[in-house]
Amino acid sequence: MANIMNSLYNMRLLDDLARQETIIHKLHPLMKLLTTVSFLTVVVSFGRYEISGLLPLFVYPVMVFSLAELPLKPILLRILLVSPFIIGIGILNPFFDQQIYRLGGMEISRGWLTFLSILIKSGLTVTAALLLIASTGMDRLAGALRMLKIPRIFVLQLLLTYRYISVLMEEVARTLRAYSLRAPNQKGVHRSAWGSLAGQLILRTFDRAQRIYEAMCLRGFTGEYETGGFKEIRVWDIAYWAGWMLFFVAARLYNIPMVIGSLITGVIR
Amino acid sequence: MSHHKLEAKDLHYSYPDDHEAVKGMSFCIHHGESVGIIGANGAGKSTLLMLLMGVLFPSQGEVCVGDVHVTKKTLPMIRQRLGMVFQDPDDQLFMSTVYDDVAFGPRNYKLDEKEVETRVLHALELVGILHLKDRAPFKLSGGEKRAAAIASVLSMHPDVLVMDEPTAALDPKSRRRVMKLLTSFKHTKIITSHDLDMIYEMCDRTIVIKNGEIAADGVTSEILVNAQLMDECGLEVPLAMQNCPVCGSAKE
Amino acid sequence: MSHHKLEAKDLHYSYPDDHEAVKGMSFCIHHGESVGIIGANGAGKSTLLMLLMGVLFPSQGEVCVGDVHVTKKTLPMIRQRLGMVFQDPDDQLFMSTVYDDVAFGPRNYKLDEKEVETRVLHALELVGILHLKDRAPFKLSGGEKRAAAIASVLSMHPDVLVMDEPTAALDPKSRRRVMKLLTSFKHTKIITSHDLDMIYEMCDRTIVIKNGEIAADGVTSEILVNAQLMDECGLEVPLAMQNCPVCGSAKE
Amino acid sequence: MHMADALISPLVGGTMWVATAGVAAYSIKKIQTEMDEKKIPLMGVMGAFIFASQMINFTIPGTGSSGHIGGGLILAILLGPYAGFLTLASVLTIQALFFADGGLLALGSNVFNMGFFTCFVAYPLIYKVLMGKGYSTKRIIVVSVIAAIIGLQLGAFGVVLETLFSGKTELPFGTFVLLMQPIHLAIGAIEGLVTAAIVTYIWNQRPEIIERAASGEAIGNASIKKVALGLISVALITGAGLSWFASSNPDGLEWAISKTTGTAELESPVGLHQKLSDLQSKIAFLPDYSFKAPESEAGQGAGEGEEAWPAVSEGTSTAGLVGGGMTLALAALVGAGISLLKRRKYRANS
Ligand SMILES: Nc1ncnc2c1ncn2[C@@H]1O[C@H](COP(=O)(O)OP(=O)(O)OP(=O)(O)O)[C@@H](O)[C@H]1O
Ligand SMILES: Nc1ncnc2c1ncn2[C@@H]1O[C@H](COP(=O)(O)OP(=O)(O)OP(=O)(O)O)[C@@H](O)[C@H]1O
Ligand SMILES: [Mg+2]
Ligand SMILES: [Mg+2]
Repeated sequence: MANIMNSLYNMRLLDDLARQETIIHKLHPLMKLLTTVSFLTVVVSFGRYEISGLLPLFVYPVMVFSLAELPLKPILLRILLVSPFIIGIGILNPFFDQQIYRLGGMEISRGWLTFLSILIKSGLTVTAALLLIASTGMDRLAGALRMLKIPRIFVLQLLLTYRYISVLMEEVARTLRAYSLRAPNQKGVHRSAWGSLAGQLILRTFDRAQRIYEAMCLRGFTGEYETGGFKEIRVWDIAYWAGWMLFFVAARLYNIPMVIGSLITGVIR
Repeated sequence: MSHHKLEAKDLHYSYPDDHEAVKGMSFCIHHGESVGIIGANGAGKSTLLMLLMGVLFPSQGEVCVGDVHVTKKTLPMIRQRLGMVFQDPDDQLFMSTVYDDVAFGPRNYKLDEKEVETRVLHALELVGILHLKDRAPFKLSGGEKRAAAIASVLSMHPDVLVMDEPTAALDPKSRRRVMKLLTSFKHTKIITSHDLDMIYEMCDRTIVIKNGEIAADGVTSEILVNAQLMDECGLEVPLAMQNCPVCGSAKE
Repeated sequence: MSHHKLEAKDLHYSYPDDHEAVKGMSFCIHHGESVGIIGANGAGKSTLLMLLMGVLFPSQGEVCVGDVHVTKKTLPMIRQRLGMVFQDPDDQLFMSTVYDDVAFGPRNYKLDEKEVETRVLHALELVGILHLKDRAPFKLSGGEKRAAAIASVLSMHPDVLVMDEPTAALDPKSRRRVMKLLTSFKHTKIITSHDLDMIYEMCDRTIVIKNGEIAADGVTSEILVNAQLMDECGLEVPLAMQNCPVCGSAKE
Repeated sequence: MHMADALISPLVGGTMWVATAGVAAYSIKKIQTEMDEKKIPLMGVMGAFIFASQMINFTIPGTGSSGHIGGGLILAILLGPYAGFLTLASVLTIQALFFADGGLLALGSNVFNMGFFTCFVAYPLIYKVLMGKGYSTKRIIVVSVIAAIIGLQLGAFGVVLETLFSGKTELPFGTFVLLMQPIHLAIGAIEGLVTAAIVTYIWNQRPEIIERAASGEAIGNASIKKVALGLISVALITGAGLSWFASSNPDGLEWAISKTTGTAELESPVGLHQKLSDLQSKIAFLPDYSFKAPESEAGQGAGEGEEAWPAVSEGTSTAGLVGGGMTLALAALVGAGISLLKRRKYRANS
């Protein structure tokens, strides 16, 4: 129950953040989408032992965070809650690869390094996705998808799903609340009530879908989802994307921390 | 303006499970009338509204708007003239912001974006929620949601406004606001409600429905005080007329 | 029977998005009282009920039932004593037949099936829907659904009955039936509603809430006629007391 | 069983994106020709339902734990496979965006694992075939459980293959399979039971819903079967071949992958470093810095397909540590600087 309401707050929070008007928010959604995808691709293209090469990429989320004036805490919390799957899989690495590697005087097994590498990558990729939605919002993102020629049916359906998640989650929360009030000692839903509980929810959902469709038709819906036209792509939008592309490629090609590090250690010597 | 006339001729409707919800209703509503439709739970009010709107098609009889029969073919044209507010605003608000929701109708009629904006802002102002235009509909309170649902219909400039229980779940002040708003709407209004006091104040004419049939159709001030009729149809004389604490006129 | 006392001590509650919905409410409800909780949309009524039921936990202050604090630990015991009927009966009925739904609570307390049956039949009889016991809840009409929801709570033999807008969307007759049913319930009742006429008839005591704070708490017949207080809180004097159409006594 | 971006390589992610996009495009075409617009809000609202109902934790009989429905199978049963697949795709998209469940690059894999196998394999080939003789409570339970288990097993196997092909973990193929499949056997059984409970309820209350969905895609049935059968046999053959390979030659899987896909060139920094050091010596930027270091010390057992060590010597590793720290500090500084400037601007404005 708490789980549902928390998920709902998280969605609403990202939704609220997307309504701000900063430099990042005003960028064309398509370019932001492209930048994000490029970033993700570069991050995951690093090999599994790579750590230092990944570090410069932190500049991207940090810049977007501060330029878009997004709050750190709620988004970082999300990242910490990162899918247990990653940790579950990654944590096994130290057991399977115990070769020793010496790092600045310390000895670490390579498994830990790969685990660390996975963690950094997951931090970067998760942040990038959250930043995209928190600075763009679902509607504008859907507009970008339409520009990419994603079929209308899919986009329309995506938007409706998104919108009705809030409504249905609240309904589910209320039903579970009623359930727990009459079954105070249970943790989940007992199997004798599985079918009827979920089944009634579905049937109500079906009827609701019908009414929504009717409401749409009553307001002249003929299958084309009008969102009031797309924004033009400005030179600045392209420059934003191109700039980051340059940086990502550079970070991929050169191990920047190594360059800086040997510069410094070299100077000291 | 006879083309705004709305006529039901011997309507019948059965749901797919053979439940006959509407059993032969006939009436004619002229332009500018405000008509209240009342009846017990399950009497067939919502079903009737859906037949009028062409959401459902009658199994017998027909609905005419002006001189046009409502059929699948004439539907798009007719719907531009009729606006319907559903009982549950959650069924009606499906865009991410109130603005987009209110703009949905006008945009579907391919108006240019300038005209859309004018209409949207005007409609929002009418219902007094201009300040909510960038909010997400699902975060609004019940009353605000209903106001938004009404605005989304007003922005289409309908000739006929059809509303299913517009004041349910509103607090008394918001109820008054909606009533004022409806009074200021000068075209035809068709309103169903269990709030008989509202019907009494707002509608000149009332149609009483009982088990899918019309039990009475006439001047509101005569019908709603007819205690026997009300009782037979699962209703009551409006609260404002019961048991006055000042003059102590007897209940019923 | 002091153990049926329900006490709220300086309750505060903020939703996770930092919206403070309840700001320091204190009151004590004794056994057998019937209390109406009224206020504008968004005043914090439903939030307060949820705090009382232990669905939410206050960020400051505490709720005591009898002499027991409501905490996660004492919750199962306390919930056996409190019964809550939700605003939307759809949210409350989740079994395949009305009988199973009403039996759900007692069965969870591991009563033997004989005792369960006695309780269920009695509860159904109380609300007058014994004949519906084998129907599927989702096929009932709105009023029948609400009656079933009330029966599902009555069968748990609560000492305190908490109801969120029990009469919304009911037709006038069904509303009367629910009111009669509630009047016959002799234990503590806590009812929120926008139907001030019902509160006026059913509750001896009324708590008025405004923006998360208690604006007034006292005898119903004094509070509800206080036109200025009602107006300040987004409410109105009950309809039955406004502007009598028979004697024409002036409004307010 | 959401795949995460961090565990996937661009090549695997991209391939799965293409596969998913293909299936989606096919489904959209089917929907457009076969059904009315009325299904769009139904799909949207059902997607929302699946999303919301995943918050309902069902207690698992006999254990203290709980699980929730995955949704692919139930969507296929209620909406038909095409609409079901698209609906699940949008649910997963929203989860990826708002909850970082899975990720954008892994989205293709996730939709494929959870949607394709349930909607286009388990539903038409198992559920519909076994259900052919008509519905009864018992049959619904048995068939749903079988279909859910098979759908989930295939999906889990997909996860295993995609993860291994991506080469981000050290898990040997056999261990991974042993880890994933049995867990998903249990999860599949639960999903099947919950699905059965829901379908039975709907079948009793509103049989026309299920009939409508089932009759809706009768036309496309034969072609789905062919496509799905083809895909399954290809998957099985590759799977069998690869697992044989894996058991006979532990390092061979990676070798096989890099061989077949040519990722070695792309993935391995060796080639890159080579080119870079050439480039670097040309522009004489930091001549002291040795990109070649790894190669000379790569003798520590770094085999054919494995990536070489970017920094192994004491000197370079120290440089890496220092440089890494510096980079992070720099990034933080940039962020703090921008925030500071912004705040000052606000103060100036107000
Ligand atoms: N989808 C449906 N399938 C079968 N029967 C239905 C359906 N919808 C409504 N009915 C039945 O048709 C009758 C009329 O329903 P309708 O919704 O028109 O009532 P109403 O007058 O609007 O009631 P309320 O005041 O509760 O809104 C009822 O008996 C109801 O049970
Ligand atoms: N889940 C929530 N998250 C954030 N704020 C909420 C939530 N639920 C309610 N609120 C806010 O808390 C306040 C009190 O809400 P509550 O539901 O208690 O009002 P109410 O008095 O029951 O109103 P109504 O008469 O409309 O039922 C409102 O301002 C509302 O916007
Ligand atoms: Mg109705
Ligand atoms: Mg409330």
